[in-house]
Amino acid sequence: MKLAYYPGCSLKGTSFEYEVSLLKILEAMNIEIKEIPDWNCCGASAAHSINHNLSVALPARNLAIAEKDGYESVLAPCAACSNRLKNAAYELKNDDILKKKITDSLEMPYDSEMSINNMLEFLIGTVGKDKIKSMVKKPLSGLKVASYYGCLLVRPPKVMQFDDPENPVTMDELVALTGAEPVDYSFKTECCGAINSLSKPDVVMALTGNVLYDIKKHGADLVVVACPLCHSNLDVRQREIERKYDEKLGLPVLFITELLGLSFGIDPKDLAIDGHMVAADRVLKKIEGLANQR
Amino acid sequence: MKTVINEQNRRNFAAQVESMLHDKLAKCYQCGKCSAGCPVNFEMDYTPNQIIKMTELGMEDKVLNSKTIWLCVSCNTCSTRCPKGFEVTGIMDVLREIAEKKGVTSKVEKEVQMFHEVFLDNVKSNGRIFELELVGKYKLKTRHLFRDMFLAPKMLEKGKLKMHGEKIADLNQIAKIFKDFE
Amino acid sequence: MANTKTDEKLQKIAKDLLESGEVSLVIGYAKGSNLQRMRPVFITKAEDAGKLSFSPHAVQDLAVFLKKPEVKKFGKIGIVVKGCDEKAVNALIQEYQISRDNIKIIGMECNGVIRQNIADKGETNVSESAVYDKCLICEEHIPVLYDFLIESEEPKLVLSGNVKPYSGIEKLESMSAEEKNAFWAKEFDKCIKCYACRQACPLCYCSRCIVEKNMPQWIDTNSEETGNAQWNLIRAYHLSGRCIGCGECERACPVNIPLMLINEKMAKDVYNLFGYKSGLDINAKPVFGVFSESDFNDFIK
Amino acid sequence: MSRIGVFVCWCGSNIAGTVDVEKVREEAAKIPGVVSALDYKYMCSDPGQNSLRNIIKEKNLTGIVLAACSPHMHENTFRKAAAKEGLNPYFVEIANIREQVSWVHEDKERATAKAVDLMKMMVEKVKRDRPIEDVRVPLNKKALVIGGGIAGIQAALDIANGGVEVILVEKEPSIGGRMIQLDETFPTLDCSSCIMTPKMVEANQHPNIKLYTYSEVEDISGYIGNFKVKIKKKARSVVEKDCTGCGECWNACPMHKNVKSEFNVNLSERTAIYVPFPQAVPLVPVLDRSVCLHFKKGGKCQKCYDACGPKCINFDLQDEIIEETVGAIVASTGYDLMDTSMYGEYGYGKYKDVISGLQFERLLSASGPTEGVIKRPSDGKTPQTIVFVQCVGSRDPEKGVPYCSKVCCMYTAKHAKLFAHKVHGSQSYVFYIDIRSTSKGYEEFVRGTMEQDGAIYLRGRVSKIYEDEGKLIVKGADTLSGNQVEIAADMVVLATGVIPKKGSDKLAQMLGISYDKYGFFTESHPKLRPAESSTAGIFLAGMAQGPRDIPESVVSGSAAASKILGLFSKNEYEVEGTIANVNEATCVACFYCQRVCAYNAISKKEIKDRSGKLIKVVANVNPGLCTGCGACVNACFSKSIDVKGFMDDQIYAEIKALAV
Amino acid sequence: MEDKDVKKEEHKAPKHGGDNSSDPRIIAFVCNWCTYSGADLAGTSRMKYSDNVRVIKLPCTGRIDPLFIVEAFKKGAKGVLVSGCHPGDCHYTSGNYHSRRKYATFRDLLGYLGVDLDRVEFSWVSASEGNKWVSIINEFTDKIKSLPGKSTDIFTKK
Repeated sequence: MKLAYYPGCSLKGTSFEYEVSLLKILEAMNIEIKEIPDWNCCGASAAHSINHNLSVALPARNLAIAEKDGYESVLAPCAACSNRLKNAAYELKNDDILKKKITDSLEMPYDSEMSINNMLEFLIGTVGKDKIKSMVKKPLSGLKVASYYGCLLVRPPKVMQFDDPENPVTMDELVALTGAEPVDYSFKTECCGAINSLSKPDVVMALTGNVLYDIKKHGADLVVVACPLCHSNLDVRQREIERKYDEKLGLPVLFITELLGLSFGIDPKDLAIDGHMVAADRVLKKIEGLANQR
Repeated sequence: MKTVINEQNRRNFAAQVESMLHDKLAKCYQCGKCSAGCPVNFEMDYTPNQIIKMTELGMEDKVLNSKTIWLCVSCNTCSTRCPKGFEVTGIMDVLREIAEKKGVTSKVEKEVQMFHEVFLDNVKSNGRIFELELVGKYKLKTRHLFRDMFLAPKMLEKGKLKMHGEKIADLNQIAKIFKDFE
Repeated sequence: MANTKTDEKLQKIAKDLLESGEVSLVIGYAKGSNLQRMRPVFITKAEDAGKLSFSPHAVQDLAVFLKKPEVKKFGKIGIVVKGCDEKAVNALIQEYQISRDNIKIIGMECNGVIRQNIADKGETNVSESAVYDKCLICEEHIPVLYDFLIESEEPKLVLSGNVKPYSGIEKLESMSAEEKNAFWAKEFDKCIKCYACRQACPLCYCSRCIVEKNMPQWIDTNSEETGNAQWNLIRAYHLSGRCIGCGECERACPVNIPLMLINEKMAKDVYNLFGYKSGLDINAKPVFGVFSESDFNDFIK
Repeated sequence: MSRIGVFVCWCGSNIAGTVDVEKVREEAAKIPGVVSALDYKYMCSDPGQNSLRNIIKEKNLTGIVLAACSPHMHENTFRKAAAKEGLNPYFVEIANIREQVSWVHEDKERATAKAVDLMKMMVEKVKRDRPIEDVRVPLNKKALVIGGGIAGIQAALDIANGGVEVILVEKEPSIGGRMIQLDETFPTLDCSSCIMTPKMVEANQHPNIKLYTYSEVEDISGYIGNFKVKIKKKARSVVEKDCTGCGECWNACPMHKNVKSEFNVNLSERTAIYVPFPQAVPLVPVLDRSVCLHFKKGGKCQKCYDACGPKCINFDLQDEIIEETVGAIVASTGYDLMDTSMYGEYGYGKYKDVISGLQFERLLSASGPTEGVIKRPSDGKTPQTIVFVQCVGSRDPEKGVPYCSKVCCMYTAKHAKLFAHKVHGSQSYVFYIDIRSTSKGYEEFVRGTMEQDGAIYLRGRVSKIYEDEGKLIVKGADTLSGNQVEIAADMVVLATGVIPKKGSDKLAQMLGISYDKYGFFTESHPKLRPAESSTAGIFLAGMAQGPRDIPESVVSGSAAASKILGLFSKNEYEVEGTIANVNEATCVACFYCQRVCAYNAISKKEIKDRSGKLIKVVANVNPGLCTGCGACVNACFSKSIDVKGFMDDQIYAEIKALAV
Repeated sequence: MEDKDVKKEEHKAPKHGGDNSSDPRIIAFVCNWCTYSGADLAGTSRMKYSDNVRVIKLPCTGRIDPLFIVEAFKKGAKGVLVSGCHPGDCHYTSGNYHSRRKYATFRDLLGYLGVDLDRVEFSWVSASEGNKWVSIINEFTDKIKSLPGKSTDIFTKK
């Protein structure tokens, strides 16, 4: 199967750890993906916020290129990108007038039934549980892990068509595969406020704080995410939140790919775990400790 | 302040919103579940259900100048849970877009609006986002020069801030898309 | 002192009523054995109308006779009433004991009647200290209902406020249960169960009083503590909301039990609870024949 | 001398576990008059009942006390068992030593002592029981229905179809009530007259229904099974049997202006001789003497008489009193709309285009004054924007009534819908406080009015309506968005609240049924006896009971009918014998008993001697109406009235049994 | 010695309802439809309450004559409770309303004549208020127990 890879801007910038770890585990599993040539930004929330047509047209270019190159499915690890790509595909399928305008503008056809996958769909669906399980060399048993999904993976459900929007479990299943214990908590899909991360930092800190403190209350050692925007808020702003609410969190935030990599026995350095703002040292030590016990 | 409902203006505005939204305002029965679940309700001047009602009543000025439409984080919680399947998140997009097109500058939440504008400019000129440039331009525009600056050194240290942005090859096509759809 | 003008008017009215056959009996007052006493008189012939008289010594409530079978058989009756007594007539009409059509009310404007014991000492003028307590609180110097009204030629009663009518009520109310009990135990201890209070009351008209019922025995008939208390309680209860305050029971009591302290207390409480005063309106429904959904409920858990 | 049997039930361990039943039995045996005392595991079982019956026979018992479970459980069981042995069933008393002793107390000694007390009380009570016979009242199997709206018609038809004769009395010249005034009905949009007219015709032609229109009930006396009814048939001035309904008379009437049509709620005029509407049943005109020139101008005008072919107009007809005897009555007098002119802020009566919901109904109706074209009363123009205001008078304790009128939400939604259907491009605004649309299909109907028909609903009351440049300016609020709004309307329709029909309180007094402070008839029990009035034999239906819609009115009419058919299925009406009883010798006729009786069961009885001379008047209890509540007993000063089964001496004996 | 005690015990009235304040006799006049059913419900729910109370059942509070209260005191009751349907719930429409007027007045009269009103209680207990019945009885019993053992009123034989 020909798998297209749409990294999106974040994975080339602030969330480079995500791409590094992703490529690392794919390499370990011997799975090949190809970056869509000359891909462009999906427009993210800015486009849909103030220009609906643009929010369809920008992702459409990427989809059309992928289709032209004969890919059957696209992996967009960034939850925002997968959300926008899926949304564009949905609009193109349901709004013939808009589709005509866009294909005319792009001077490319687009009729694809190509599947668009977020990171979790890719791991569970394309890679498969068996494959992942077989890769686990260093089970993380004893580690309590909270999976944070946020909004973009699950909502709107009619477009995302992914898991239960109110109680998703896919990431928890992946966590379980690593041998770690998934932690259940109340705010799995509450919004962290990513869209206004830069423009309304106070609001964002309140929302992200709610999520982090709930996770903390339920006794997790760390948080895994599959979205660079979530990661930015939970990781980069964590220190600030601790200061604002005057309560320590100390929750390392890992990408799901990093957690899988750790269980595969890959060196944390190779997974760029040291690229996070909240140091994961304690957790890494705990993992080592657990491994030594066995 | 009282609102005099002008039937023609009301119809025009409601019709414009409905056609962009592909949904009917009358569907909303004002149960308030959207407002109940909205994570940013606490900062809003009008609750989401009020925005819907006011749109139906043609209160264009109030709606387009509201904080609410810019504070909405598009998390889709409202639409997902709406018992009537109404596009609550969608109406926020539509109202922002109308505000943008009509040149209504949000007096209270201009940072959000500016961020979106700067973001799209960045896409327009690079095809992709160059984060450092985006942040810099945004800060210049909003004059919030020092906000979040304390994050920068550590982010640089961690390698999160790239000093050079990527540009795509076919920038012409991007320019065309913007020309066709802006 | 009887006023000749008033008496003449009164006699004329009675004479006319009897002559025309509008009534066959006039119940009124006549001069008594001495100047300070008046007695009831029953006039059946027009020529006897001259016996009728009225004065501040007309203390009796003649309405009491309306319940007597001997009187009832006359059919149409004329009656001379003071404002207080007239309320008894109204209450009797409300309770279907007499029909308005069968009674001619000769209402006397009254400025108060002089206490018997003071009158006996020779007092003939109404004054704050000479009249009964009921006169001091009287709001019906002119009867509320009458067919004929005879205005008073006497000087009006002047109230300084120095004499407090029924002051015993407030005193009792402020006592503890034990003190109240002691007070009434002493009073009721005097009771000889002569039932004069009942006989004197215009509204105690039952042909068989509850005290005479023995299946069950509602009241211990022997005159001892509990039976006395029971009798006095039931008498007061049966007159609550009905008593019009003429005071005849107390006047009739041979052992001077202050019955008006009970009657007036109950009248006050009924008015406070239900806004009802007895005998003011023949068309009103008696207070214990009706209810309101919003009646006082605070004492009920 | 009493021969009492005491039976102490163990109820397994339910009683015996906490109460020393043997001790109770022993104590019972000591009481004078108790000739048999027994304890048994389960008195309610067949063997238990059999032993009870055997002992009644053996010992020739005159009374029974069961120390057992609550009388609410098995009193009837034991009464029946006693009756089988020829003992008067009311000679059975229950001491409740389970629910009120063994199940609520733990100390066995003290519980036993209490059980003994309760047993003793009942022994003393049963000693004083007198035989009680249940009361049987003969039934005249004919029914009277007052009010010929949909509820009354339904009741009449159901009773008549059950084979019982019905007299249907209607005040107006035609039956049909309010429903025939309506255009289409929610939520199905059936045409009201299409579904109503056949019922009216059926009622008119039914062999078991005697119809009196333009008639009123003048007087009612008697009680269940035997009501004497006087009906005043008002002078119609037209001989019904001869009239063909041809219409020549009203066409000839010169009085065709200035008399407002009641049926069209003042939106059109009628003549002095008229039928209220074309489908009237019976189709016989009425001559309104208060406006007829013949009566006002000394008999000169007789144009109608001249025009009449069969010469059935008779100016000399007089009111007629008809007397009937019926066994049961349905009161279904319906409703009026509130007078909303007290809302000065809405200008009803001041502005011609501020109209009531019923008026809008007539504007919608094809048989209405505008033949179904919506036109403004002021200038006949078709309005483009209509503002509907809900809860006008309803839910307004200050100016109106505190209750909800129930039908307004739905009829307003219907009005807005029909307006949208009839006037394309029009717009309606509805001000509401809550939408109450709880029946089948109602919510969907209201949503449809909003979503398909574009009516805009604003949550809030209207504060003021005033005229400005030919428009009605409606000042209201939308509380959901928190905005004060102003709408310029062409017409305003007030969803006026409903109140009981004028005079229904008078009728209730005549019938001796209770009514609430608004005048709605009160049910005997709001939940369990909703079709019955407080007086036996009188049933309720329709809006006279309170706000309700058409299907509910039909249901209530049928319910009243089925109650009557059930009642009439027997030849006699049976009442428990535990009723009040007057001691005529000591009664002094103060009639406090009558004042406190909730059932109108007490009347005045004249006692005469042989020569017919009145000796005295006393209170008399109507056994068909008395329920044995005992309020009269408390009201009686001379203790001349008592309730069988709960006599004063029995209560005293119970108290005495507890003496310490 | 022992025998004597036993015999004495037999002759004594059952050990309850005596004249002392620790075990007072309480008589409750209740209506058949609401309060009696409420008391039954307390039983079927196996709630526990003070056993000092003796219930006398009447059809309706409309039938509960205030004079019964006095008779109960005369016969040694230390407390009297009158209970029926809540206003508006009367099985006979208005019996409780009529009686409420009388009770209010009669209660005033009793108090005025020196009866300690703590000994007279009125309540509305519906058929569904088993728990209310229990708390009314328990609280009333406790209250009576806290009063002086000898009631001082003039209706009780000394």
